[in-house]
Amino acid sequence: MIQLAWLIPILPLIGFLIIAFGGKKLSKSLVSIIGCGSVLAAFGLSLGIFFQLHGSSQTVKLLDWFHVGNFKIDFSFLIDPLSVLFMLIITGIGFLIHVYSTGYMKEDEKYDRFFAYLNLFVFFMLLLVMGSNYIVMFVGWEGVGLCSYLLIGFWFKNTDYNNAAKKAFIVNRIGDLGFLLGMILIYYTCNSLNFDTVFTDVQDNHASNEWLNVIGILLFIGACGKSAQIPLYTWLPDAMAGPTPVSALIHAATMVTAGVYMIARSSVIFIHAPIAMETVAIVGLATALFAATIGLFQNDIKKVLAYSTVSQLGLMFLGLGVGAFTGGVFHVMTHAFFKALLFLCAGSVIHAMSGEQDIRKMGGLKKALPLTHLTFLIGTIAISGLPPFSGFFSKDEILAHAYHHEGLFGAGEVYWVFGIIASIMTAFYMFRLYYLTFHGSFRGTHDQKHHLHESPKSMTVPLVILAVLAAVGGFLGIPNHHQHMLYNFLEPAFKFASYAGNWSDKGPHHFNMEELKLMIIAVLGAAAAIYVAWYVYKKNSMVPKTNEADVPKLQRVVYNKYYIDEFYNAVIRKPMDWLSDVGYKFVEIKFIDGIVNGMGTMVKWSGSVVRYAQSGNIGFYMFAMTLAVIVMLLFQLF
Amino acid sequence: MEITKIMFGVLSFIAILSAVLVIFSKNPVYSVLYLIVTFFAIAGHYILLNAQFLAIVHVIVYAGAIMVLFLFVIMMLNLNKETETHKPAWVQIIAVIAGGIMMVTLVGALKGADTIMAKSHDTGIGLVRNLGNVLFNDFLIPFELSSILFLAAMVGSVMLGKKTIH
Amino acid sequence: MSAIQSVPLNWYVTLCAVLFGLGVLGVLFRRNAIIILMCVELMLNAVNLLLVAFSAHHSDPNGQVFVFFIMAVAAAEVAVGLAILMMIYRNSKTTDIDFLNKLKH
Amino acid sequence: MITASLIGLPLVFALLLLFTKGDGVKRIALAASVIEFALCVFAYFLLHNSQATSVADARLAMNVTWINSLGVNFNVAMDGISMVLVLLTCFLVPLIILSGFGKNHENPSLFYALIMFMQMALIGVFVAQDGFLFYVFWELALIPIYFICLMWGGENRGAITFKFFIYTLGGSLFMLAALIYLYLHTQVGETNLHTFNIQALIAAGHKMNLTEQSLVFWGILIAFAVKMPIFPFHTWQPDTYHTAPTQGTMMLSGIMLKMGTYGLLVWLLPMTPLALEKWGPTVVVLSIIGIVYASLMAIAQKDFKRMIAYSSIAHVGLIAAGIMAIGPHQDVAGITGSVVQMFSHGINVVGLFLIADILFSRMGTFEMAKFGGIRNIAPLFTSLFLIILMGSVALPLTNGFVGEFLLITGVFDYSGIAAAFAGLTIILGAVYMLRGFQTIMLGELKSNTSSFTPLTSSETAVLVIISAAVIFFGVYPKPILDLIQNDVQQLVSTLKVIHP
Amino acid sequence: MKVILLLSGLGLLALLAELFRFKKILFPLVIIGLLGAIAVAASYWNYDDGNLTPYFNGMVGVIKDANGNFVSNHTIPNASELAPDHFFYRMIEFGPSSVILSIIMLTTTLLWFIMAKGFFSDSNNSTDHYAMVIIALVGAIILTCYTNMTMLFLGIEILSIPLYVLAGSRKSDPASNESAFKYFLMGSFASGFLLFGIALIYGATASFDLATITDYVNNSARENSTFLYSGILMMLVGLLFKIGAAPFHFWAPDVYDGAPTTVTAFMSTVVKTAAIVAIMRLFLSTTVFAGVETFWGPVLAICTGLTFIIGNVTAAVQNNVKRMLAYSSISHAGFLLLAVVAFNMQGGFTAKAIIFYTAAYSVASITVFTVLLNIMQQTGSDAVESFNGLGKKNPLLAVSMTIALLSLAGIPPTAGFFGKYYVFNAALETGHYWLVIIGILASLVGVYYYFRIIIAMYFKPATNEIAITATNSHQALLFVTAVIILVLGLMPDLILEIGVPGQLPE
Repeated sequence: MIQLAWLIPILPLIGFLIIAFGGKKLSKSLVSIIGCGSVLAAFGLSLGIFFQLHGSSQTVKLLDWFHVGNFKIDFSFLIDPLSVLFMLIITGIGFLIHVYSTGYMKEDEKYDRFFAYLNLFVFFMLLLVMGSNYIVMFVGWEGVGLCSYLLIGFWFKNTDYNNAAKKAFIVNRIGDLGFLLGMILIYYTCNSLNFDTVFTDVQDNHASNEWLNVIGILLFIGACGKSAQIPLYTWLPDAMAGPTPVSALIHAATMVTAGVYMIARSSVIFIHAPIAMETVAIVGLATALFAATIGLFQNDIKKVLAYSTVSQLGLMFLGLGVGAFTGGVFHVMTHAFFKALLFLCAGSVIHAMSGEQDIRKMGGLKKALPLTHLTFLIGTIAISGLPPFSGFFSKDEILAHAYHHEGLFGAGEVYWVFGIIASIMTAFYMFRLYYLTFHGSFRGTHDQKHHLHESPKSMTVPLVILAVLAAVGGFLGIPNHHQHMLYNFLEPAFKFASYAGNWSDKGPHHFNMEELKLMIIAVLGAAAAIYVAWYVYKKNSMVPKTNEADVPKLQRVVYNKYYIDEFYNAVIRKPMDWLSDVGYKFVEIKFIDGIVNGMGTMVKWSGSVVRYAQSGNIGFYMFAMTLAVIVMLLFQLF
Repeated sequence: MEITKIMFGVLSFIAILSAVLVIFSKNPVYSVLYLIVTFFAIAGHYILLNAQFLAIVHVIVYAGAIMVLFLFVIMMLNLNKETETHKPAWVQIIAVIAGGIMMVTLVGALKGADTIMAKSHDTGIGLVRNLGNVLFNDFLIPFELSSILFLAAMVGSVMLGKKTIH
Repeated sequence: MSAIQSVPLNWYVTLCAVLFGLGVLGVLFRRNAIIILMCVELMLNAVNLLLVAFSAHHSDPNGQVFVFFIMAVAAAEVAVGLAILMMIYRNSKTTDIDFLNKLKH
Repeated sequence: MITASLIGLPLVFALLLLFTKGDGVKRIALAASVIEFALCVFAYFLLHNSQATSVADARLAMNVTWINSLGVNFNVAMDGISMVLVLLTCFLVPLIILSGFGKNHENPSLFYALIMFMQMALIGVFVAQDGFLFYVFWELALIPIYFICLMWGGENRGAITFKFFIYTLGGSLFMLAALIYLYLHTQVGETNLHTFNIQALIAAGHKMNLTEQSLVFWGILIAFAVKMPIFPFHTWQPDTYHTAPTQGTMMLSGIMLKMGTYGLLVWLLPMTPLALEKWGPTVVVLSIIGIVYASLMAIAQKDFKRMIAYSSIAHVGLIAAGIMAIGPHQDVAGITGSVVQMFSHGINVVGLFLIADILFSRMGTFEMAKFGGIRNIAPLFTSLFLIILMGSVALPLTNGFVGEFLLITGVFDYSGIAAAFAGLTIILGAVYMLRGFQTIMLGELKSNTSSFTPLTSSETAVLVIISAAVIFFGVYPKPILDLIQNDVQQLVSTLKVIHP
Repeated sequence: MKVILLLSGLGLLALLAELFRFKKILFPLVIIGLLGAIAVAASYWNYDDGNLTPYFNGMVGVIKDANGNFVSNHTIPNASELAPDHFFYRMIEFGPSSVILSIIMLTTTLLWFIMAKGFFSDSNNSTDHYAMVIIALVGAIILTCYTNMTMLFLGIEILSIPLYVLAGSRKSDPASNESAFKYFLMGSFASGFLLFGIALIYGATASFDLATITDYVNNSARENSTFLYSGILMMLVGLLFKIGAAPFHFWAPDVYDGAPTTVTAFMSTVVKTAAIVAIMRLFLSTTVFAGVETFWGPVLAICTGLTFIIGNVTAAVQNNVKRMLAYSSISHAGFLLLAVVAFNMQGGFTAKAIIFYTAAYSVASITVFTVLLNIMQQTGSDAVESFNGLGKKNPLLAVSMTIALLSLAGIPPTAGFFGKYYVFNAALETGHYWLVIIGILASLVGVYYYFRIIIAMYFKPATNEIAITATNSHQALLFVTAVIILVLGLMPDLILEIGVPGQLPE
């Protein structure tokens, strides 16, 4: 079974090829069957492998790719617990979202395209997590970027969407460059890019190599791009331009967690790179806080979710940065459940609202969309970190480790405090979203009200499944050695990382009174936040103002995302455009080309001067000859 | 002071003076005449140098033929003092300066030869017999070829000189 | 008794250089093509004298023979030159070199 | 023998075409180039076998005296590196000819004869083992393209092609001087005679002192630098690419540019070790400045064809940097990457220029702002465009990735900072390419684009073949890598490390 | 000598044609005569061991001895030892370079006659013109083989005097008059310098014989260097004038411009070749003044550089093709001089360079002038614009013109490329890097103005409706010259291997 692992990415690829080449000739139902079927088959295979794996780690080779010097890069797959976990998430949630899409995209004329892209995405995402070397990982890494580009700009007639797509691709590329350089540095350090070789080599020979920090930071730059961390996070909120299933699959559940996967995969390198680790933690924490504050005042249902995604991703990186690799991965999983769920619910809402995304125009949808409401509520609770829903467990694990963290600055408690603040804010804005959307009175137009309807089965069934997962998924990681199934499962993948000092993988934290206190504080905080949200938005039925001028100044700043986009525009994009424009007009045309043309002009100019010596006067000619003779004679004299 | 040196001095003085007058005479006819004087002075030098035959040929060819030709053309074109144009003064000054420098540099360049004196001298080389011997033996080919030159010059001047009949 | 044994060669060389220089000066100084031509003849005569002086100095008849050739060529040149002048005079009624400047630049 | 006939065949065809009249010219030209390609593939397999068995195949080499008095031989042979470029040439020429099927050139027999003639010269450059022969082919390649640009080019072609001609000729004259200089330092046995054989030239170069080597180095470099072009010798290029007829531009950018990179690799790199050590860093720096600079220039362009031209400068800058930057590991990555990228860039850039041509033939302009929304009516075109574009921005699984990755790896070995700047190409490349793609293809259909006629079958065929090649060599670059492996290894082992 | 006699006879024959009224068949007679002269010149070659070797070995040879000093390997033969027919009292010697260069000049003249057929038939002095050209050719041949200053002087004058006449042969045309006059006046002025130089050298060496002078230069030049050095400089002035090198080039553009186009063609081919040969026999490699190269080398180098710059830079701004060609001929003189400057004791490339360059340049010039002649006759203008659209009007003319211009510009695979190649080769061999760089830049400028015509022919639309036609003989001529250019460009050994065995010409 494991030897068939190569089929897992190939299946969606085949699905993609069939749909892409079949194009319009295939009927929508056939497209759905192929699209969903190939992913389902992949999920089935992954599941089969999951049961056969028993903690082992195997490499499956598909084909030789390139061998150059010390590079021995094959298309081969590393099947170990970590990759299998991600494969399950990708194919599982991927399948659900495919199914959901059959309903959501039903009316779209480019239905086939959509499924082709989705399948292609699944293929690349699987490559990313299955690759047995950095290059294959990078292939997937860039490939998902491409799919993200295609899907964000799926409705290509809209220029804003296209801009968002382009921005996503380019910002990702910035990160990719970091990743690429990191990879190359790994190559020159270890003479290989195969995970096995690299990790063994790092463990055995480079444990105290300073360069590992550089590698770590470069890789993390890559992760920042893909996983939307400060300073490269700005693309993710814009990416919500894509169809909602895309947001759910790519920009919540899978692609954006690739950075987490990459760092978890490279845990061996990171545990020997304290500076890199600390950077990861700090950046993660900062992102978590920062994005959470922005989320507080957003009015677009998808934007709120997007910022919450950024914030949750930050939390994951905090976990990784303090050595809680399992915790980070755990949160990836639970986050995949509840965030996919939330997005799909949002999609259902938008669907019902005929495309409306502004929560100020919603309200009271509880009645019209009961199932959606229920599942959304589950997801909201899960993300807010209330026990026993899944988010609580994973978040708790991360925060607990952060609390105990003894980093370069020895300030684990501070991390914890900020982490708690972030999750409290999360709870607040999620419930704000919930109340504004589903409670109160309907604020939309008549037409919208008339059309309000619960989504079809193809959309609600995935919601229910995800809701169940979001509710119970946390029990995989009950904080105790023996019950922490996830830890036990993943342990082989982090085995190198477990043996090395301060920065090693922390495993599950032990459940004791101190931890309990922390938990209680967290839960209480979340509950308080929820209460405030209830009080403001449910009890007082407050609705955010539509007129921006009425909003307090500070809030306006936050609402406008601290003007970071504008800041980037002013600091990077505008200067770059200016530079290229001025460079073209002045340096290129005037200066460089000017010199080149100037040479020609100079020749002509001197020609037009010299030709006047040819005066036509024979007396002058002979005079010139005489002068020349004189000069020659003088030359002889001296 | 030996007589030859005095002769040399006198002849040189005449040659140079008349050469200067050739240049600075306003009337072309005078120039021709002064040039003839120069030629005679040079012929005197030839005699001093024991090149008697050459001196005679020189007088015949230059004074007798070439200068007559010049004179003939000047007369025919009726060139005289009135028709003669002159360069602007500044050009003339520059010409004098350039010519002067030319002269000075030439003299300067050649002054290194003063220590050389003839070791022995064969006074007979300038005799017709000797010259004829050399001319018709060693220089036979150039001699013959100069006929081609003359032919060309002749044909050429006739061709250019005659009026075109339309 | 020849002058070459009492007069230093250098004197002759200097004399010839002066004459040659005067010829050049004349060429530069005058506008009348005929006079210029005459000055060229002056230059050639300076050369002739130099050759004869060297010939005497070296006791070598070749130099004198060479003078014959120079004379021959000079005569031929003058003939052609005067023919050209006549032709020009016929067309433009001038022997002034400063008017012959239509071909330039 | 085979190599010589690879050179001779296009010449024969060119003459044949010259005397052909009528509409069949295109077809004959296509058939001819396909025959040439078949021969080339045959040669490829011969070389493959000989590499596998390590027995040199005599059929691939030919060495006869040409100019005895100068020690010039008609010495041609193929190793892996030249095979790659010959393959590229023979692969692209049929496509270039096919891409012009929709067009009616004035005097087509001359046009295609010149293309075939140019192919002859280009192959000659890639297989010459004799310095003089190399130079002659080098110049020969210039003449047909000059006339192609002059006679079939766009506006202001007189002045622009002229500048191109003078500029490149100027560069190559310096190369000639340098080659002669090397030649004069060669020795045949114990005699006074000299030879232009490449090995002898290399040996002569190694014997020189630093000053002499520097002279030779710069002399040769300037020719290549202009041809490629390397910053700041590039200003002829955008204009020329822009004004040349698109098939000419394809020849220029797809193949002719590779003359420079090939020369840099095979002729300059091993020639002057001391000078390389001293001046190599300068060249690397120039190349890298060129990458960033040209990318910025590309961003500033409003004109699609000009934008591609600048992008080409950027890509070539990376190739040049990869060739020159021999880092402490003496890794083969950089040089392997350069060869792969020469191949890939050739394919991609031809595709891009064809796209530009397709756009121009429909709309009569290259200005991007005039387009928009073409994806609405030409989905296939869009997909093919996107694939080629992705190849150009070096997305993994396209041919561009393998080359650029290896190149950046190579440069990294030399200097991490340099690699970081070189790597900016993948970001900036995405910026201008996506910008262009979006402006032209995406958005709402405009009134003037609504009449965009679908691709003709020949255009589709070329684009599909190019797209297929883009993906094939991205997924499976092994044929090329295997081909050059030994040669690159051998080349690198003779080189000295340079330090920034 | 036989060649000279034959040509002299031919010249006389031409003059007699007027008297005996066989003008009609004069053209074929002249052609036959030239072919005969070529055959006679070629007969001076002797087969030896299957290789062509010269009938005479090198006239004077100078080699470097072990200490690097120049020594003569030549013992002056007694007059009695020499068959008079061979050395002609040591006045001329028909050595290998003489043979090859006279063949080049004879062939060029042959081609020129075909080109200039119309020039003769238009004129009522046609026999005179024939005679003048042939006599000038006699002078040129003399310059290839002189071994005595007398012959040099006579050769130059025999070459020049008919040319003065020919330049003025369009008697009623003021431009032609002016051209003849300028040429004549400056020519005789320059002759004065040349003669002064010869006299000074005679003063130093007591001889006009080149072998003796060589001996003196190599063995006792230090004793009385003043006369020698001044003499060399003065001779250089006279010779540089003849070849049209800066700063003695002023006559060239005006004379070339004013003279009838056919005469210009003759001047820029045969006369230029003759002038460089004259220089070469004195200054090149192992000949007369080689021993004091350190003295005149820099002077000549500076003149060469100036020639490059002035010739090209001025040519670049000309709009009249004829005048442009005049300036370009100055620049070609620069290349020829560069070969002389790149003087080399091993004799490697210099002579080869000059021989090949002159051949290539002559053939290309004939082509260019033929086309120009047709254009001028039919459009009445020699402006670059009158070439507009020639590519469409008359492809044969355009193509052969293009090939010739490419050759003049020195682009492979044309003969001109090899010419330049050899020159650069020679110059680099002796380390004249700066001159090479100037030469390269000069070639680039050269490309600029040559390509202006190409651009005009192919790119510019025709400005007038005048159809350009060419006679059959011109078409044949153009075809032949184009083929020669290409063949020499592909197989330069045709001249270099077969023509000149071993080391040249020494």
